[in-house]
Amino acid sequence: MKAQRDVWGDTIVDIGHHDPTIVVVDGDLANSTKADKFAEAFPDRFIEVGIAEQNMVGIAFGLSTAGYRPWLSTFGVFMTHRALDPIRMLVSQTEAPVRIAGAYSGLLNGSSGKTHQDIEDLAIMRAMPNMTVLAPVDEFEAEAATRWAAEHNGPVYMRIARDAVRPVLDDSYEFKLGSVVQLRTGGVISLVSTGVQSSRVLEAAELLSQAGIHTRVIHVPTIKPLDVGSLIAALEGSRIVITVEEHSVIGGLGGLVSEVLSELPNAPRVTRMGLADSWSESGPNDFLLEKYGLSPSRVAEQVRAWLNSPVAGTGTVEQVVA
Amino acid sequence: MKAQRDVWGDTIVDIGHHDPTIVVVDGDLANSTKADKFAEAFPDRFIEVGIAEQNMVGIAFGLSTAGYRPWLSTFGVFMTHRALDPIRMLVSQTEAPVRIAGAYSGLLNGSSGKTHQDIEDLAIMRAMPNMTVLAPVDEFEAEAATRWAAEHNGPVYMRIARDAVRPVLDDSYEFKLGSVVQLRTGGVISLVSTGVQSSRVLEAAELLSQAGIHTRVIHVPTIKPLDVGSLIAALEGSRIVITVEEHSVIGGLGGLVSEVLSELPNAPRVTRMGLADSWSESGPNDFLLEKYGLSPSRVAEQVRAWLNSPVAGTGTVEQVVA
Amino acid sequence: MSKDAAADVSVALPHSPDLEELARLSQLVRWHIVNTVAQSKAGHIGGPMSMTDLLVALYFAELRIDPANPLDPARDRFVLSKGHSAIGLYGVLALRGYFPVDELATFDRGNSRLQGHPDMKLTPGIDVSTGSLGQGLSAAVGIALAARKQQSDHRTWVVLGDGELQEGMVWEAVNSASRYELSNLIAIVDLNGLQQFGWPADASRDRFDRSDPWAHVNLRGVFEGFGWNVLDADGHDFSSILEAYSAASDNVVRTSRPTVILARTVKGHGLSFTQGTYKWHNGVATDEQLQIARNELQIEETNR
Amino acid sequence: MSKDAAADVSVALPHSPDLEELARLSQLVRWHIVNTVAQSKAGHIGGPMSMTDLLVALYFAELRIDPANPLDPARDRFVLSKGHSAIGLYGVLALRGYFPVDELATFDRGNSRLQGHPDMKLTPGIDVSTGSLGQGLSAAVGIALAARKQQSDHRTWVVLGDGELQEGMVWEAVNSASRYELSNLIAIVDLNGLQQFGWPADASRDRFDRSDPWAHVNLRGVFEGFGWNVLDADGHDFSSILEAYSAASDNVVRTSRPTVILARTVKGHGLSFTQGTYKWHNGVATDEQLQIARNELQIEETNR
Ligand SMILES: Cc1ncc(C[n+]2csc(CCOP(=O)(O)OP(=O)(O)O)c2C)c(N)n1
Ligand SMILES: Cc1ncc(C[n+]2csc(CCOP(=O)(O)OP(=O)(O)O)c2C)c(N)n1
Ligand SMILES: [Mg+2]
Ligand SMILES: [Mg+2]
Repeated sequence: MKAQRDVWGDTIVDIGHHDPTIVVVDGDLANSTKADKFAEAFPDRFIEVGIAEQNMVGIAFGLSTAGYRPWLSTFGVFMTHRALDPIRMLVSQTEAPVRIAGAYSGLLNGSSGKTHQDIEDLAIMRAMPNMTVLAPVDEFEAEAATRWAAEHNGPVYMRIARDAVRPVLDDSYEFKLGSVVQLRTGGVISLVSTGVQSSRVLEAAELLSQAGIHTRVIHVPTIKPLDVGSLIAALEGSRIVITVEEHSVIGGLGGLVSEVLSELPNAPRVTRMGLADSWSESGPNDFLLEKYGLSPSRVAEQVRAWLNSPVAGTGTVEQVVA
Repeated sequence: MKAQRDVWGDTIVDIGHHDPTIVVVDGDLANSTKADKFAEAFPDRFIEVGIAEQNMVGIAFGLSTAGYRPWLSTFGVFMTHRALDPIRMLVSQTEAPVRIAGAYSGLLNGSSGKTHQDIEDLAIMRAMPNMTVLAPVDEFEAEAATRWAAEHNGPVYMRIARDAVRPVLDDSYEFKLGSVVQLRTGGVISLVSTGVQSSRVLEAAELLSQAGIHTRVIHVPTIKPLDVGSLIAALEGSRIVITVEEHSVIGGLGGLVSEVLSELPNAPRVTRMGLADSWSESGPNDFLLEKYGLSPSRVAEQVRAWLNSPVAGTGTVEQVVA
Repeated sequence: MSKDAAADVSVALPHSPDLEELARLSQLVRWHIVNTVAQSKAGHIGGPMSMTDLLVALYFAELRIDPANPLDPARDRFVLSKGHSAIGLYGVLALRGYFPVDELATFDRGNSRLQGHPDMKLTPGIDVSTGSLGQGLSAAVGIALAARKQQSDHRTWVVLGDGELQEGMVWEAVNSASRYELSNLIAIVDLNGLQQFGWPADASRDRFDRSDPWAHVNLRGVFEGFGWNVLDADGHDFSSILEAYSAASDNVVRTSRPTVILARTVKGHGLSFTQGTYKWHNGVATDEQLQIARNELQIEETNR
Repeated sequence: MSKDAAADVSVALPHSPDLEELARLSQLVRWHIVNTVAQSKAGHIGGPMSMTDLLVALYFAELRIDPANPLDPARDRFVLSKGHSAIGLYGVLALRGYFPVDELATFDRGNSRLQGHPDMKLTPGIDVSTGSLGQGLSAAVGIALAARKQQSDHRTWVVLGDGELQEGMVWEAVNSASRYELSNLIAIVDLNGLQQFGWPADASRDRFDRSDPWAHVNLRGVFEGFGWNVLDADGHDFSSILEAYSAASDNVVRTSRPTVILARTVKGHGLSFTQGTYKWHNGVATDEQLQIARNELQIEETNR
């Protein structure tokens, strides 16, 4: 198991050997984001801006006008919030090839707590025109997505998790922009997830399966632009769609899936799981995943609770999906 | 017809006479936002911060810790983007009673163009925990919502349009947080809108009605916290829901309605109209409303086109709603 | 000045500063500003007019550019960080030959290449999109840094507003320019002493009809503290401006620090009814005012 | 020092500066920093330790506060703008009596009042939530402005990191404090010469094992340029610190400018293995290192 940030750090170094346009613009966090690997390998293409996220974006944009294709390295939350206005005007509006590595995405940031948790990035970044928004599931996809982004000639925001998760793909995986990845086949209930949470959701599905509830698991690595057809195809025959994300239940993956499905005739019902609309706290990863309902067992538990709830309309799983 | 910004300016002056806790923190735009009325009436409670939106939020927060309940005055886009990180940490996370007057909301900003258009504010602000997000339709609701916000003891973001629209309410209107307002009854097709666009949508419904298509018009002044029951009740019996907003079709009102309805069994289908996922341009209001599909006639036209499209499933209005 | 005369002007060569010619160009630019905004019924006046002389001097006597090849990698770059003053830049670009002077009439009209704020994707000659204040210097730092890395000796010039300097992002960039020893970066501050609203006049601190935004501050000291070369100029005196430009150009090779020119200007300079008042930050001139403008700027009736 | 001794300390009164007592308190705080982080297995070390002496002097000899009444409207306010150094502040608050010293063990553990970054909604004694760098001074400007409006004579003290000064929002606030003549605002910069990663060491510009973040800059000149009173202090010499605090307090009534104290410090100060290296910005001490810490800080075994 390898953490996505390490994968990202190693991959940009590897790309750096043959692509002279790659530069890294850091916000004084290279030893956390693992951009320090690039700094070591290519000191002349590593630009330390210090603690000034807006300026990071401005400088990256400026470099991009001269043929460079920069990666921004800092905690994602300080890009998606502190630097949002420069991202809007200098990157999204100009379509500059600036790549934002949103490190320490989601809830798990090494106990830093709510000031550092980025639980709204997907809602914010997918509202930006021209922005490609990626959330890879594991080390293999993190590498593939990094390589894809390195070639892409427009703005990219990519979630990069701090800590490793159980891999669900392998090194034969090919990243295809927009396409969803079916991690598990199953019955009429589909669990749809994104980012590293998809790995935990796959575990949740295994737990559910042991309890006789067979769910599909669909991973959405491209929040934008989503290949809607690919999602719909993967959901073919589903009656219940449960989105699960390490993100607020507002506006992120759940919002995206709701937008897509609510347009269709006879669409399956959608329920959104993730972080309730409130702030979280400091604590170890396991504690946070348990308390905030994102661990495999807690996901499984909530799925079962929902299926058995009156909200679901009936009271038993069988009836809900009937 | 009175523009919302004038209403806001006059109302905070009126409130200022009896509420000593109200202060205004300006970002060098008081003569655009109409905070200059307050500056004139209460120079000691008007704080000019200059062109420094992050600092505006910090200062407003600081004032709030001493019992003041500040309004922030600047173009909304510079709050929701430039100042998003301080809004997150100092306002949303602390629940400080800081009120953000998002002036020049949406597309119509006096020809300033895309750098000043705030077409993602609803997506962004509704993802913020603890944030109340309001988008009044006309002068009457703007006043009522301002008065409501002035009493509220937590963070508020409120859209305020630059230019007047045809009023749809009157001075007997009472703002009720969360509730939707049914502006027009009709058949199985519901047009759902927010902010000043609701006024244009009501006109669109009148045009449609002349063409024999009878639609309800439901105005959503509270994007957050939405009283879901009130929306569902207003939609009772609807088969087709078309959201129309002066905002990106991603993540805003359309996203909210999709999230709510996709959870329900036998929900009506939802189609989202608004600004396509791209940036706009400078131009007079009429030009922009026409070109970007938000004028009454263009809304009516798009609704008809959609109803008659194969996407809608059938080809004729009668079949779609059958 | 006839329309043909204006056309001639557009091919005037740089590096041949003739002070009278520059003054004549500035009058024409100011006319285009006030007239275009009046016709479009929307736009800024005061800021474009305070920087007019600075831009005319830059584009007609200093910048190493070729309007026929606006993307030449070796060109000097220019960033109008105070993007709301776009119409002033458009006037200069048109006269310099980047696009037809007639195109100014499309400003702010819809479907135009001339947006309310400069758009690098649409307008020939615009190197950086701006409009949200405080971002241009940062972009320029990136451009200047790239020039260093690519061993290109073009310079990067930036014009900032004095109100704009209140944006923290400006100071982030000021610090970076200094750390990376970007002597190829030259910032010009349009110190017109007014912004859009600002602070009420208050005796000792006034400039014109409002309090000077930087009344309490020693801007020279601040920039010097950050490690910049600081030059002063009278922003409405072409010899003073050109002297500052030439000193700044020397600094590019002579020093390892970025240079800022603090250019003292008058907001709305050049027209009796617009100058020295914050109220003409933006505004639409009446027909009567346009007539006054014609007279004061010596624009002949034949000119649009 | 026994557990009881630590308890006694928590009721030590302010305004009775005894330099040896302060030094002893600092040792205890440093122990709590390194030990708590080691137990929680997450947290910052270098920044908390460089500011320890500054905070101990402030809380035990300068601030007008009453731990029994943490919301007293007349209290001095304190803002830890460099919120990542929370554990240092928690140590001081605990010893000063805001909450039990034992509660430090809950730091970063989940369901705790002691978050990774200070949370005003949870922790007694915390006036402003921080964690995203660069925001605290702005909040303090609002607090100091409110004090002026309400004719309250409390002071507002803020501690900033030197890396943090790179955030533009800090300079926005610096400018506002000056314009509004907030002499009741006192900023202390923890000039430890290191940040989290920063720039590689580079001979003439080093401080410790990296390049000084402000190597090219005259920070005194910058603050003076912005209209502030500037004081210097040795951030690890209590008489120097107290002298600066007293001069700053005088400035509150004697001048109409805010005051900044540029406090020269050493990152990780107080422990041989943490001081002077960016690598201990954060870190978890081994058992062996904890033993060294005990010895160097003269902490008895009976102390947790
Ligand atoms: C980030 C941001 N905040 C606010 C504005 C609105 N605005 C446009 S111009 C202006 C005043 C600018 O003053 P200054 O920089 O002094 O320019 P000048 O006097 O040259 O017009 C303001 C507040 C903006 N464009 N961008
Ligand atoms: C806006 C923001 N950007 C980045 C960070 C991550 N971060 C935490 S501490 C730190 C370094 C701080 O350096 P400095 O201010 O010098 O503090 P000290 O040396 O006292 O620890 C960084 C980059 C943050 N907390 N906030
Ligand atoms: Mg100005
Ligand atoms: Mg430091």
